[in-house]
Amino acid sequence: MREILQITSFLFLPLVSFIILIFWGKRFKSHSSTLALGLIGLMVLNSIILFIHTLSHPHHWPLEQSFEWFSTGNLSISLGYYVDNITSIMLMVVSLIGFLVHLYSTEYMKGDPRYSRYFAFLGIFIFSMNGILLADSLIMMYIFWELVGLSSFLLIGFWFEKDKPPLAANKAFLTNRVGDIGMFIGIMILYFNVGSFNINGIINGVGAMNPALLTVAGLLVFMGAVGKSAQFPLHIWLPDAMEGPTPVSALIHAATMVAAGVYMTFRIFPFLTPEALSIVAIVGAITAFGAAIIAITRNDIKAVLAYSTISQLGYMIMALGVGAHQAALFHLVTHAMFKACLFLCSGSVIHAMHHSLHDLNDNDTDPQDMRNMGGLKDKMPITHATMLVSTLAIAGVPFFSGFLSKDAILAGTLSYHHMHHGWTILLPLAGFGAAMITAFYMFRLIFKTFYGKPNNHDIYKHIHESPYVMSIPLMVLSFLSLAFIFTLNLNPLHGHGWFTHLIGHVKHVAGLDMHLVEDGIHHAHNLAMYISLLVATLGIVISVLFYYLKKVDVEKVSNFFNIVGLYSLSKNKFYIEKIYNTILYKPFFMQTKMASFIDWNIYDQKIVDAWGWITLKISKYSAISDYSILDQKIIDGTSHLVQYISSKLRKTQSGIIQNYLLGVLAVLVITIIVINQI
Amino acid sequence: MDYIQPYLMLSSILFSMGIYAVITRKNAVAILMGIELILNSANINFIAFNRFGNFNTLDGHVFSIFVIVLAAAEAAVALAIIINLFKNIGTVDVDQAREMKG
Amino acid sequence: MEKSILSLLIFLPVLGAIIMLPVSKYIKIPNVIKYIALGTTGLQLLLAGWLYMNFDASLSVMESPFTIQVEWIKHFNIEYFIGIDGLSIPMVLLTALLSFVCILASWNIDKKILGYFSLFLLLDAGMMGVFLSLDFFLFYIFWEVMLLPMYFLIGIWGGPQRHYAAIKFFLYTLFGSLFMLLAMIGLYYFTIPFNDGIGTFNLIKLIELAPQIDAQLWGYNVQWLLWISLFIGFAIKVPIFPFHTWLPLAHVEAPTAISVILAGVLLKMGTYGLLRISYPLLPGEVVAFAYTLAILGVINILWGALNAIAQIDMKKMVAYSSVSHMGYVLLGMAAVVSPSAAGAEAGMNGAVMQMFNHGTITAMLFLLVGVLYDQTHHRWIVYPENHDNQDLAGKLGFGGLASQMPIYSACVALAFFAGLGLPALSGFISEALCFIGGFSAFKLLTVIGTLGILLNAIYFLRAYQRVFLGPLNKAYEKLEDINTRELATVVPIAFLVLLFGVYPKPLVDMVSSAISSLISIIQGAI
Amino acid sequence: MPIPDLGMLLFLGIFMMICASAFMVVTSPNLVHSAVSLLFTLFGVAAIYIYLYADFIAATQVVIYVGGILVLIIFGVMLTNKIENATIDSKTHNKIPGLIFSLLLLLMQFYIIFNTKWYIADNEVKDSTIKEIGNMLLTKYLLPFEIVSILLLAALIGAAMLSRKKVG
Repeated sequence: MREILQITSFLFLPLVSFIILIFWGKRFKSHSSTLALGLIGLMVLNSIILFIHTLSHPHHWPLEQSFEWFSTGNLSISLGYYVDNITSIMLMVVSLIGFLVHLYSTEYMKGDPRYSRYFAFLGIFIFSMNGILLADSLIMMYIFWELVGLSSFLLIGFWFEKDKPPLAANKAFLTNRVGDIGMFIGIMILYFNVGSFNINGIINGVGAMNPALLTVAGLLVFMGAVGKSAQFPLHIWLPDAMEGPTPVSALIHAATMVAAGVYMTFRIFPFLTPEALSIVAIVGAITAFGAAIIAITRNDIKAVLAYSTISQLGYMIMALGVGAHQAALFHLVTHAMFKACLFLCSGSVIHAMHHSLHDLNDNDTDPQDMRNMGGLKDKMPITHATMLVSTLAIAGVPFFSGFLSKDAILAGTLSYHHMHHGWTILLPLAGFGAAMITAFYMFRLIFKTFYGKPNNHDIYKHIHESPYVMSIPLMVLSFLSLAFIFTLNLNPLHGHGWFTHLIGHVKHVAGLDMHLVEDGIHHAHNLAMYISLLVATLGIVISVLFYYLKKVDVEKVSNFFNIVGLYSLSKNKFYIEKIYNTILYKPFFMQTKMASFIDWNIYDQKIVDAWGWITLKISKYSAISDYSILDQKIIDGTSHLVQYISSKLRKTQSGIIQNYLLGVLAVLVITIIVINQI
Repeated sequence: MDYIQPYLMLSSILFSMGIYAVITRKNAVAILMGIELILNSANINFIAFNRFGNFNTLDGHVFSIFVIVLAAAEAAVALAIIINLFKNIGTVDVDQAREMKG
Repeated sequence: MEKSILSLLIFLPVLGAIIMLPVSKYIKIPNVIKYIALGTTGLQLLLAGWLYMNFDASLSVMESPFTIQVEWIKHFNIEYFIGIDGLSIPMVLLTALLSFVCILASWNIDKKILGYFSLFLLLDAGMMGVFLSLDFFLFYIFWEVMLLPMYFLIGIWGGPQRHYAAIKFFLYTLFGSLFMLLAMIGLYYFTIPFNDGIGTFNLIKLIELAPQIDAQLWGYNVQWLLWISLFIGFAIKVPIFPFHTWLPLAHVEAPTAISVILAGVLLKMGTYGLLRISYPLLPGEVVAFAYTLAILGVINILWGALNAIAQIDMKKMVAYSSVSHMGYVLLGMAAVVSPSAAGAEAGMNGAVMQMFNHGTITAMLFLLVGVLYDQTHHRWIVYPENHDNQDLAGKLGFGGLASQMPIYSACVALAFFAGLGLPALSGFISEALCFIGGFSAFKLLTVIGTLGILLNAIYFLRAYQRVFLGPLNKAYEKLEDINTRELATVVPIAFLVLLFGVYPKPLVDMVSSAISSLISIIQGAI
Repeated sequence: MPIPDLGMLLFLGIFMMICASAFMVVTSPNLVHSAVSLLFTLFGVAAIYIYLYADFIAATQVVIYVGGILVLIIFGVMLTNKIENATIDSKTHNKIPGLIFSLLLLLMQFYIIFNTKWYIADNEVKDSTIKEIGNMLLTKYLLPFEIVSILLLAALIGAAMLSRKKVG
């Protein structure tokens, strides 16, 4: 019971926060953040207790409990939790980042008219995110999956008075739904072949399943992750999602929600067949590399981070695809820390810019555009320092967390190539290429924002460092981006830190030999490390040359690349949105208009009403024939005839008895003649 | 004359003429004459059938007498009516006596 | 009390309507008619609640203490036979609830009040009767009884095209009734040989008799003819594509409360009829027809949704969403032939639950659209190109209302998200169950049908974004937020939507045993 | 057809006379001519009675018809026509249909007469019928006889009543 309470409190605490704030938030006013902070703080404590419990009682795991939600007899749907080491870690990460973002937001969102509602939405987000983490069945995961989509919708569209956020929110929700459909179909296929929604039940039961069908089912469930983790081709929503408040971007669209896809793929990893995994790897590779290229040419500070997030998520997915599931989860956690940090830092910068612009009464300048920044490092030392740390982490510099996890992923891709040869060379190539580009564009961001001369002196004058409420989360997160947090042995050659140890081994049930994969990864480790060091250095050096020392003219280089069309491809995000717009959205909406036209103007008005029209015509003619012919001619005709005859007959009633007599005679004669047939 | 047909022929001719008179004549007295003809034709039949029918009695003769008496009575009353009619409407033309006209 | 409660449920509104007539003449209290109507429906709701409390889902109709079976027209063996089981109780509760809510929602009717409320109560009685009748003849009578008030309610109190809409609704439905009448008479005559030479309309008895029919008519199997003609009769009411076009028009033109009743209760009568009559009586035909039914269901889902996306009138959009949502019911119902027991149960339970849940959700949607319409007198999401005022043509009808009417917008958001099947709101579970059931029987079709999940989200979210989000349209700065009365109409429904979304067990328990026996009838015919 | 003897020739003569005079009765526009023709007809019929061995009837025919009824009719003609009218004529109508139907009637009767096999009894010829008629009138037909007598009386009184001048 204590255990159930402890686990479910991960759901109830944020839910209580949501309910109280959504209904009575107005009364709390600025204290609503205090309430939310308190509840989330409790949750952080709870997660730490759970984590310590994990470390100290390794034999109690996993904690499992299932409750029947409803049952129709043969079909029973249960909700329950499944908590193992990984859940425990993820809970801690979500709670911690959630708490820090709450803290950060108290300052960042100060003065917003819907201050309490913001925290309410954060509450429901954390509630649903924890739901995904705790879910023991795919159906429960799907439920919270959708709820996460809802909270994402609410938070992206938080500033709904503006034009763009509502559109971005819709885009996010709908793009996610595309993936969700696949996930739902996948769940149904699994249920009817295995007979269970429970993830462990499925893992134990898929052995008997047709491998081809299992591949399809796995990929369909993975579609959910493609949507949620913004993988190609459903990545388009994430950059737009940056319209939401920056802390939200940090929490949802960098650290946690988008990682849910990775987490889910990790959960279903045991029953993804090798064929499915290869497709997963390809999707990840395309996303990682493509998004990195797009990130190069962004000028909006958050857009750079958004594409960087997509790219890093691609890494994680690729890692799962090549079988390096530990690396994937490891990167998920490290990425959550440093990317949250990066976003919060960018938020800090934007916040400062915003205030500065506010002081200047300037409403036109974009506070997020890096071209308006520059040289901020002196004005904002804490932000600068923390951002530098996390940038080093994402760039894969030794002694920072990113180095460890990225290295593991790259080793995975190398080993995958070793095992499969052929086209799979593209995976490590994409991985290392993306690593280099990441190092390059992240330092470009740092240099453009914090170094060099201020591009706009008016703004620069009004820039101030953010208050401590905002900078403390930055410091905490950048601290957590250091490598020794994850492994005390700073030699990356011995990659097994406590974290990897905790994740442990996964028993794969769909045909992948995990021992082989892990051995391969272990062997590829050294090579991967050297190459990644090389590419990271290369990327940083190029960046330094371009943006810090300014030895190379950026214009010339971009023109050079444009000869082969590369620059404009990057600038225009590979034209993906334009393509979607031309081949999907426009035809689709045209089609709906067509459908409506056909349904109403043609089908209903012409065909259905034609029955009415025909009936009217028929009835018109029948009315005509009825009145003019039947009534006037036949019915009235009879009476006219009778009248005519009687008018003639009347004359026989002359009163002259002799006429009557004549009649009598005539009748008599005729009768006799007729009777006797004379 | 031991055949019945000539008598019957005569009777039918008289009857038809009487009918013709009754139908066509306008004058009430002429109509009365037609009726007399009809009655006579009937009488001829009575007598003829009594003569040639299988009778040993003279019932037909007796009936003839009754008919003749009735004819007399009828003629008396009819003429009285005709005269009364003449007094009332100034004519015996039966066309003028059309109070029954519809 | 137990014996009379069902009759009370049916005839209480009639009583209310009768009382109204003298009262309106002699008692001069303002709104007295409305209070009588409210009291009547309120009492009805209480009775329905009491019924629910005392309802035992494990008992069949014949065992239930509420069932009444009295001889009515002896010569044709017609009975006054009413009863309640798991199939009808959700519909009865829904009817009682929506009637009450709709009286509240009709509070600002000011044209011919007496007529409106008395007709409304008659309609209420008709609906209750349909859901409680177990005699086909009685069923048919109530079915028709409900038609006429509806015709007047649309035709007198409706929008600008009300006459056209009312006539269309009436003729279309009457056309369907005709087929139902044929089937009813057919059932009566063709079962005579199996019932000791006596015809019967008793639906419970017919469950045993009807499958024995083995006659031919014009070269067709009689059972098949009966099924088709019943199907057409009910399909028009559902409405199943291609009989759906009366629906958008009637919904748009009807006054708010009537739209609520139309979408919330009347559409369910079609599927209820299928489940109550066609399914148990003609199980063999159900098996043969299931695939077609599933195809029609998927067409309904997709076609309704595609049309809804294109709509620029909010009410029309909601109307088409009803077409789409009823498609889920059909898909779930078709799943009864599923080879998997769990699949069949999922489908059928999903269908019945979707009937209830769609009733509540769509009622909420129409009520909320009505609230906005009351204030602004238009419902355009985007003004049409041929709008009277050419300055407005093609522009957004509203925009940014969320900042002006926060509570209202939140209610609409709840309704919209319930409509698009968000988990934790009731629509999700029933839709998911329908799909799960459908998938167990018709794989490819259901996969196509799941596109509906996306399409439904598209139109609801697009509409929400266009109407409520974005910068506030200056023309609507004076709008007032939803008032207490309007809120009182929405909140109970919202509560149910949320309750059954989070905790669907009461609803499932209520219906599942009746569904199980129905499934076993159909499965027996495979 | 037997060889015509004298009686037969006479019969034919009477037959022709009756037909001709009767034709005059029904067609003559002058009422007086009609009345006179009627006289010949009635006489002819009386002669026919003789042929049928009905002496008493023949006598009665002459007495009552010729003596009584015909005189009455001539009185009627005289009384109902203004003396100053030069011609006492009688108009006719329905001449053609009357003629057609009368002829049809005649033909029909002839048809019946010639298509019927008549039974001819060989009755004994009585010397005088008067005695027997008298017996029958006062025995077998006593009641009809009395009724006819009363009828005749009533007719006489009625005729007198009708034709008298109205008082007041």
